[in-house]
Amino acid sequence: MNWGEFFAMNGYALYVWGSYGMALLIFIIEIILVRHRKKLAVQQLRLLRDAGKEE
Amino acid sequence: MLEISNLACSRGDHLLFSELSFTLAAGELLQVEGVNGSGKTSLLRTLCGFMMPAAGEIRWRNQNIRELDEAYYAEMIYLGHLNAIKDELNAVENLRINAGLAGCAVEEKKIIAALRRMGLRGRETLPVKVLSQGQRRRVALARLLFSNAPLWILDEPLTALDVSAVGLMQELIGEHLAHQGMVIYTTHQPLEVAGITTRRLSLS
Amino acid sequence: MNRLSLFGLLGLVIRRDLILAMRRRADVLTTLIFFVMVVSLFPLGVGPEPDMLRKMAAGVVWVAALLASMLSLGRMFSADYLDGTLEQMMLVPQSLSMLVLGKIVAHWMVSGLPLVLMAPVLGLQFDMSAQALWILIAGLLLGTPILSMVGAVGAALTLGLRGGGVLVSLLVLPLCIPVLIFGTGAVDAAITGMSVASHLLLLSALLLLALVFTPWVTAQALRISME
Amino acid sequence: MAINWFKYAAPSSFYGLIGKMIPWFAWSSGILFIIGLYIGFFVAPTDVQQGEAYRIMFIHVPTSILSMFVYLVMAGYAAMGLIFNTRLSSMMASALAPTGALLAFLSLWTGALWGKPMWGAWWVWDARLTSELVLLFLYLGFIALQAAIDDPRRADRASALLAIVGSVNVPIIYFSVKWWNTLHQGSTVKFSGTSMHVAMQQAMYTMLLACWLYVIAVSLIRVRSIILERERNTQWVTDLPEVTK
Repeated sequence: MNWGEFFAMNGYALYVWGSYGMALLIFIIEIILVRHRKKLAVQQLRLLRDAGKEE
Repeated sequence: MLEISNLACSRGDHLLFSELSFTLAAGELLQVEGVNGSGKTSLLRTLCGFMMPAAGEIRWRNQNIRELDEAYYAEMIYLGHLNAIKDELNAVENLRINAGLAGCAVEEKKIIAALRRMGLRGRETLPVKVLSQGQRRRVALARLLFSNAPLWILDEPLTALDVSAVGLMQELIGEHLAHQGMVIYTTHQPLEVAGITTRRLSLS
Repeated sequence: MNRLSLFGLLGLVIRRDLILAMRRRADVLTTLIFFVMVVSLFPLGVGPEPDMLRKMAAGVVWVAALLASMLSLGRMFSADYLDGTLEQMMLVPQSLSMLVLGKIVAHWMVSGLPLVLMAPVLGLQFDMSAQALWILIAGLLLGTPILSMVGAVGAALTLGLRGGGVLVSLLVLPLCIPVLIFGTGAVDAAITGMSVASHLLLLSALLLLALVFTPWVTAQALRISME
Repeated sequence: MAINWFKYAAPSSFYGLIGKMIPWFAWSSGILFIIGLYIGFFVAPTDVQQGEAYRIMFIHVPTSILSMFVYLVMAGYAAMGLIFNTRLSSMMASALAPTGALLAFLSLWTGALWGKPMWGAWWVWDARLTSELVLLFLYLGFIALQAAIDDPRRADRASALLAIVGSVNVPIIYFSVKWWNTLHQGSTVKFSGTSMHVAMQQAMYTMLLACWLYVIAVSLIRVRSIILERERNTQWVTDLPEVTK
């Protein structure tokens, strides 16, 4: 089997790769977002702790 | 009798007060004190069952008010910051509806007598819209006159009232206590009832 | 003093809300005018061919009724919330669910019933047949109370929130889809000569279901929102 | 039984426990995705009727199934939080909502891309597609209501009530849409009724499992952030190693 043929998906490339591409994109964006949110939460906690120390 | 044990209250994730315990027996007057934001209104709202306590319980006649629910509401009357009167209605209509919601039908004669006692003679059938702030408060307070609930919970009852109305309130509270009623209230103005020692509860 | 019965409470609340609505007649009229306008705009958008208009009449009237009822939902609890009456309502010694039912009934009489009464006139604009008109009215009579009931849940949940008006539509409109489907389905069935009964029976079943559950759910939602 | 299950219901112990579990879910999900895609693209044969386009199924079906399943789980957690007043279950519900909405969106997107070559249109008012759209609206309503309420406790309780009302409505909506659809279209385009090839089934179930594990991993990471945000005034949060270092 050759790769060009594989990616062409027998003429359905747009539909098949459009589906999987969007799924991949959404999964990656979601992973980045949840990790970013976690980082922000920890950062805010550190800020609160540092503000508490100076009091 | 109202019993509060180990009550804690929070607003958002901020703890207002905790470990609060007191009892209120028939014929007693309790004033809740505290600086702004110390949770006076929240305490009263918790006593009304609007807010769930973060801990502890409130008992009325030895039963938790959560279980009593509607039976408890029949025995208490609450007056909040807001007057709960409708601008579009006149004083008589307002009071008739308020009494109806509190569970009893009251004759028109009694309502008019109550309004007159509150110093609103001649304004019984004016739309509330045209009354002043103090007069509206008087309409709201008139509800106390024909309620037969033993427990009064009053949040800042004296706001916008003039000297004569404050005197009238003291008289009303005195009568209520003499009939084995109980009153719990918050205020920023002094409120003295002849022959009764006011108990004080301060939230800090 | 005599204690009020449950139905006494229901009557009192309905009467109260109707009096209040009558003293603020402009609000009621605005909803009705909105409904008439939306329906009248459709022919201007899609063209005046009678065949097409006849076909889409039921759908247009129903969608407009749905939008108009969303418009009036904000009023159901917010005025009482702002002036403190709602606090007193939470303290009724009978049943909060019954009181809520009273408010729903009053809301329907003020904002749903006028739409039902107006529908025949609008149906004529779309050249509907008499039989289809009757079915449309029957469907609206059964369906608009459901809109008020489901709407009450949304209105109670969004009480006092910023942008509550738009939010309530977002929450309530998806839940109203079955009503829309059966209401318009009945008229379609009448036009194509099929049995109408099943659609109307299903609408009645939905009405019954909503009548049993939504007052209680709304009461719970109010308790959550008042905290 | 001596195991104290409630120990893990406290946010502090749950936080540590899921911290250890997340990598396992994440890695097994990744591996299963690779296996599933391999079977789906290299082992499973070309479909006789649909050609290569049917391979969209391996992502479309898992996201569709999970979007509905996640809604039910979310409503279940929310109801638990409402009834038993357990903070953690409400946090789980709000952690699942965004993932559920994204799954519903993916299901619609892949459905449209599958529909175009098969039905000749990006969108048809098919009962399943329409219900999926309504489901997306329900998710968005849940998220919007939660975002509009500032007090987290009220937000939890209000959105829980909405989720319960929504989940009661989902079957009613589904059947009404289905009924409406059969009335209006007479005969809908249906997928070939032939039984699926074994490899196709294997690919689909592997992808379903992979997506499921992905959902668990992502929502657990999200619930950890939510715990930190909500419990920021407690001592155990301030003592966490990632905060103190």
